[in-house]
Amino acid sequence: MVDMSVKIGNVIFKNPVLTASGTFGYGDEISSLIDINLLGGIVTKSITYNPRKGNPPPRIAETTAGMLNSIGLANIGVKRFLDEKIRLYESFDARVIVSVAGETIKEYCKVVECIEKKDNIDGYEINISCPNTDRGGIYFGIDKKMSGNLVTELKKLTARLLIVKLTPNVTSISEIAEAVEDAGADCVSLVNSFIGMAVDVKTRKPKIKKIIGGLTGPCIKPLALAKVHEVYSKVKIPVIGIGGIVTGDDALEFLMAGASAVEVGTASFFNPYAPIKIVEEIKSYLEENNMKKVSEVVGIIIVS
Amino acid sequence: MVDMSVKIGNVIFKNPVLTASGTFGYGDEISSLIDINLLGGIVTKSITYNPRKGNPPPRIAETTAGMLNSIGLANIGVKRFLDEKIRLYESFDARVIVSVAGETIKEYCKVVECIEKKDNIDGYEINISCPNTDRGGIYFGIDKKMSGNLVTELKKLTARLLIVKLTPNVTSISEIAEAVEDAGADCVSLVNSFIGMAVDVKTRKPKIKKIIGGLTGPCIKPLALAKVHEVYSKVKIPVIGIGGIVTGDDALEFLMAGASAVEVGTASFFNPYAPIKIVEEIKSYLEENNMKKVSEVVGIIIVS
Amino acid sequence: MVLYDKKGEIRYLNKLTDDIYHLGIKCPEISKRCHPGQFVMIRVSENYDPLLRRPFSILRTISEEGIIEIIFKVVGKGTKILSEKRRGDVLDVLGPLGRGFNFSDRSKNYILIGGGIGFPPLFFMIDFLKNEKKDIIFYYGAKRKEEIFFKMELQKICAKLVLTTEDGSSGEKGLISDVFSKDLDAGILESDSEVFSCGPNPMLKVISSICERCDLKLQVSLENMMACGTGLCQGCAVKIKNSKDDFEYKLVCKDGPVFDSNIILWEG
Amino acid sequence: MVLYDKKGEIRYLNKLTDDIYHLGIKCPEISKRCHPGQFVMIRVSENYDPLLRRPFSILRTISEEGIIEIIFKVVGKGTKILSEKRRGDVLDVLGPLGRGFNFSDRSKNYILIGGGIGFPPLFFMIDFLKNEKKDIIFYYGAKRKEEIFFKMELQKICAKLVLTTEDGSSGEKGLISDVFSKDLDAGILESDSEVFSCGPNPMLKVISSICERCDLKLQVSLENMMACGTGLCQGCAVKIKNSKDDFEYKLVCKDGPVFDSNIILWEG
Ligand SMILES: Cc1cc2nc3c(=O)[nH]c(=O)nc-3n(C[C@H](O)[C@H](O)[C@H](O)COP(=O)(O)OP(=O)(O)OC[C@H]3O[C@@H](n4cnc5c(N)ncnc54)[C@H](O)[C@@H]3O)c2cc1C
Ligand SMILES: Cc1cc2nc3c(=O)[nH]c(=O)nc-3n(C[C@H](O)[C@H](O)[C@H](O)COP(=O)(O)OP(=O)(O)OC[C@H]3O[C@@H](n4cnc5c(N)ncnc54)[C@H](O)[C@@H]3O)c2cc1C
Ligand SMILES: Cc1cc2nc3c(=O)[nH]c(=O)nc-3n(C[C@H](O)[C@H](O)[C@H](O)COP(=O)(O)O)c2cc1C
Ligand SMILES: Cc1cc2nc3c(=O)[nH]c(=O)nc-3n(C[C@H](O)[C@H](O)[C@H](O)COP(=O)(O)O)c2cc1C
Ligand code: FES
Ligand code: FES
Repeated sequence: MVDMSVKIGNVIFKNPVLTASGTFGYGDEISSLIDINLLGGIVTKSITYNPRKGNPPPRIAETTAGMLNSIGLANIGVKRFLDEKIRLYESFDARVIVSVAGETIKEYCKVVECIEKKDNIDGYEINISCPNTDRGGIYFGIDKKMSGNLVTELKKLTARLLIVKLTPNVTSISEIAEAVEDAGADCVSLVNSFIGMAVDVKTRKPKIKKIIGGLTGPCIKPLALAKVHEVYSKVKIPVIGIGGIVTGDDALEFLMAGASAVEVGTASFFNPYAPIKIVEEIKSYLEENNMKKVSEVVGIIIVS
Repeated sequence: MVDMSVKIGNVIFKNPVLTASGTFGYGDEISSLIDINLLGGIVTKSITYNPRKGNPPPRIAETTAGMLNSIGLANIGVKRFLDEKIRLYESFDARVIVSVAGETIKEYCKVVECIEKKDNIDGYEINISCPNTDRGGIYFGIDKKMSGNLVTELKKLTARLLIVKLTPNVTSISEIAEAVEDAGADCVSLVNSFIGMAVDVKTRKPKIKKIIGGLTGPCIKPLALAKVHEVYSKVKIPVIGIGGIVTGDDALEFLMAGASAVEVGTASFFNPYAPIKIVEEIKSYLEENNMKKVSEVVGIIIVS
Repeated sequence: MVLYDKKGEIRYLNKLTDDIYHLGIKCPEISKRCHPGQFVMIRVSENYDPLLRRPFSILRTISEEGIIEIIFKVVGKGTKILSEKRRGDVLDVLGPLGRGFNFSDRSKNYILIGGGIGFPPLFFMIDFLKNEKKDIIFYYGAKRKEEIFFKMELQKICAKLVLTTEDGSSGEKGLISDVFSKDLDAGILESDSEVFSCGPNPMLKVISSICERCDLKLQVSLENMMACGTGLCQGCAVKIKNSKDDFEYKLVCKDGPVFDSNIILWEG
Repeated sequence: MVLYDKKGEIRYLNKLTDDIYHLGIKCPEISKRCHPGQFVMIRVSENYDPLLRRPFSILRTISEEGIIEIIFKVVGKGTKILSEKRRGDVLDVLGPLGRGFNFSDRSKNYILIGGGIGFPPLFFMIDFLKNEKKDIIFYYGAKRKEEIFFKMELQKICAKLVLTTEDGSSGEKGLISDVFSKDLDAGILESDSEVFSCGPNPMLKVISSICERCDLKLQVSLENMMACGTGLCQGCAVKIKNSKDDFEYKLVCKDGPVFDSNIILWEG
């Protein structure tokens, strides 16, 4: 039997596969289709203090082997989240990580403070990297000092697992990773979406109402992998790999490049079974290669 | 008749389609297959002062809708370039832009000085953005001061068209664009390749010997387009759009987002006719839309 | 909501015109549970280009044989690939998705207005209601004669079938919305009718303002760009009037694709 | 060098084993101008996944009919897509590419060594030389009996055909390189022979050291990852010994794929 579990901070995930924030709703949308308890965990849609309507449509566009989105952090706000969603998680066997977003340090803190009062939550993923809001998040993610300060403040409020989600739209992602590590983050997850754009040449309009959006899906996998490898070689805390993962082999690439776990995003849109299938495929790989623990593949790429 | 010509700096290109550096050799590789004179111009492989062998194989890997390369600026050096290649260009009707690379300001200057002595060259594209050398190029491209200084020095040596090719692997590409504009660049071209990586899970080796390589091809088009649009809105000099262009519609997206011309790279590998077909397709679009000049589409996206 | 993601085998794929196809897929679980107005998301390729599934309205189900049918038009690369499939090929089919038409107000007369390739959900509706002995008036607009499908079936089931084509090759020449509007003004239509419409969004907007003017209840089926079809991505948002001066976004895939038209904030 | 990028129609696509196919494409321009050892780059999909063309050695040309043939093995997504094509489908074919075998030293005896799916260029070579009355000794190694193709033709043309299979289902059980080495040591082979070999790179490396040991001239056909096949991308570099202690890179697609093995700096 292969031991698929991974420990990140103080949380044990039964396997290294999570769903990525904003791509799996609050966890109840397709529960009739897939058994969430087969996953290591879910990361919720990013929660802000006040509800957010999100951006005007069109919000999404397909691109070659990927898609652009400009959802704009549409969410029900922390109050409704606690009232309506959190009880779902009582019956969950998978770990639940709440993604937290905000425009100011204070807003992030308020969201975390509210959620701290409730059980059934295993940790936070701090989204300092959403490219789709006019203010907020992304500005932390490109500034190492602000990112560090935010983490310092949040650490005062919670003993739960604190993951910081990084943006790839920077010259040096490992600089930001080091800053949040120094400030006490337990883990970094990467990448959030890349800034992209598409134009409909017939109408001459950008395909996304807000002109730019976040690029995700298989097209970004090589970029995400390079960032994960870079960060892995610079920080000591665990890294969660995200970006274009659809198959077990994709996930293994990230694990081999140094990720302790992975999150699956866009793949769930076109293949709802993808996250579960990835768990199975990683397991098969380990079995075929006579490995006992999934942690054995972390960072094992052979460099000569 | 549609006027397809574009003027950039002091050079008139008969149409806005060029081949991208490093993807079309020195212009003689497939001249039996396509008529180069149907193109606006070619940009040569990047030339350094001394010949460079390039990086050890494997140098390329296919990724989803793209490829990684780590050629490492393999080239014959400026001396052999002048001896062996430059006479080819005598018979060219297309414009010839020489891509110049180096590790120090001095090296870039030496290459330009050598080429200045010869005719048949219409301008330079200064490659400050190659991700595949251990030193040099890329370091200019991420530092606005060094990039500016380099351009200042080069401007002293030549009155020919001076294009600066930017890397997308930075937090703010428009900052670098503004710096080289201020230093006297006539034009910026973007993007060079994105840093990426891929792992062969069977062998556990990176698919590229040097671990990371440059990602190009259709997968990067949305990213490149966003960068072009950003730079176009910040600088006054013309912008050349590069990244994932395969069809006339792709090229039109870039023109509409603000590019005055485009360069076609990876597409030539899987479709040698792509650059010529793009010229035809742009022309058809203009005709169908009753436009007289290609410049009419530059920057016309409708933003509401 | 029960949902299935199944491998469905293509049982038939018939070319109806140059670019319109009729597809039958064996999908017993989905076939059994469809309501008119619902749709499926079909993955046309195992590769990642195109990446996303494509949404198609259900035209009809043959539940004894476990088949669902769609009609689709080739407009881009996804539908092109679909049109090149063969009998026996297997497709990933996710469904049934969305909320279909609401027939709870059975006191009303039903007027159906279909434009072009927006016709399938209405056909399903007629098929669904065929044993109800309801008088259905069907307005059917197409580009040309060849793009009017199932005319015989429609004539058999509907109390009245009004056809228009843009080129005048069948029925009246012109737009179906114009004819509908004229008929309303001429008083030919019962005023306690409920209208159901599918077609391109601009047409729906026109129908919507006609119905508003004449105080008719209208349900429309919207077609937005979709990534997931299941509410995961929040990509298919449509602006909906709120109680106050405010608005909110609803999801076409989950809260729709059928909406009461009077709550939609039409744009564009 | 003359080069063509043509739409080639599939004339036949026969399944030889579970995963090996024999493909005939109508490509008159290319068919007329091929030399053994040359290859073509085939685009298997109009979409961008997979993106790049795939290189395949020419098995044979039927120039009267303007056909080129290849044999390919399904190893990944590109070859999978190719295997699902049908008669009448059209493929982009770029060729003829590369430099093939050099037969200028006709004084020598020819020994051909083919491993697995590396066999096509050697078959072309035999076909090409069949009127020359040359005594050719053919060493042919495969996984199993079913993967030995054209045995009858080979027996007819070659002076000697030595077969090995990994599972012993035909010919000797074992690796073809071992048998070749044994035969050399036993002195069965003429010492003024020239050897030509195709197959997986590790096999070529072994053959190379055997030939070096016995002072035999060897030409090998290399298979590197390729993006363009035409010298544009510089991706297919192979390390070549230089006059001095130095080395240089040559391009498999343009300078090869056939090289004199004694100039190659074998690695890995
Ligand atoms: C709920 C719903 C039900 C539908 N039912 C049917 C149906 O029964 N029959 C049918 O033929 N079509 C139907 N459509 C439309 C169908 O999904 C699109 O035509 C298809 O996705 C286009 O895919 P493509 O890859 O061929 O085109 P693409 O290459 O993706 O795009 C080609 C063109 O079509 C436009 N387009 C793409 N997707 C959509 C979309 N979802 N809505 C509107 N325009 C789009 C693009 O903007 C572009 O201009 C439905 C759409 C929705 C949302
Ligand atoms: C000059 C030349 C001639 C060739 N002739 C033939 C031939 O006659 N018949 C035949 O069946 N094959 C031939 N090949 C190999 C063939 O090109 C590859 O098998 C094919 O490109 C794989 O494509 P794919 O998409 O199916 O595999 P992918 O999905 O791209 O890869 C699957 C696996 O195959 C490996 N692979 C991919 N490309 C190559 C390559 N170029 N060389 C070696 N391994 C590769 C990958 O590393 C991976 O492990 C030749 C290759 C070259 C360079
Ligand atoms: C529609 C959509 C919505 C997203 N919303 C969020 C979000 O609210 N918070 C967040 O941290 N990331 C969000 N993301 C980013 C994903 O979590 C993930 O980082 C990204 O999609 C890359 O992974 P992928 O390529 O597997 O999709 C969103 C992505 C998509 C496609
Ligand atoms: C194999 C390869 C080699 C390249 N070599 C160079 C180079 O020498 N100099 C340079 O400025 N850009 C080089 N590039 C980058 C291209 O010029 C271009 O910027 C990039 O490929 C993006 O365009 P594309 O997506 O159309 O390929 C190279 C790209 C590839 C794929
Ligand atoms: S399509 Fe994803 S939420 Fe509607
Ligand atoms: S494959 Fe491009 S140079 Fe050889």
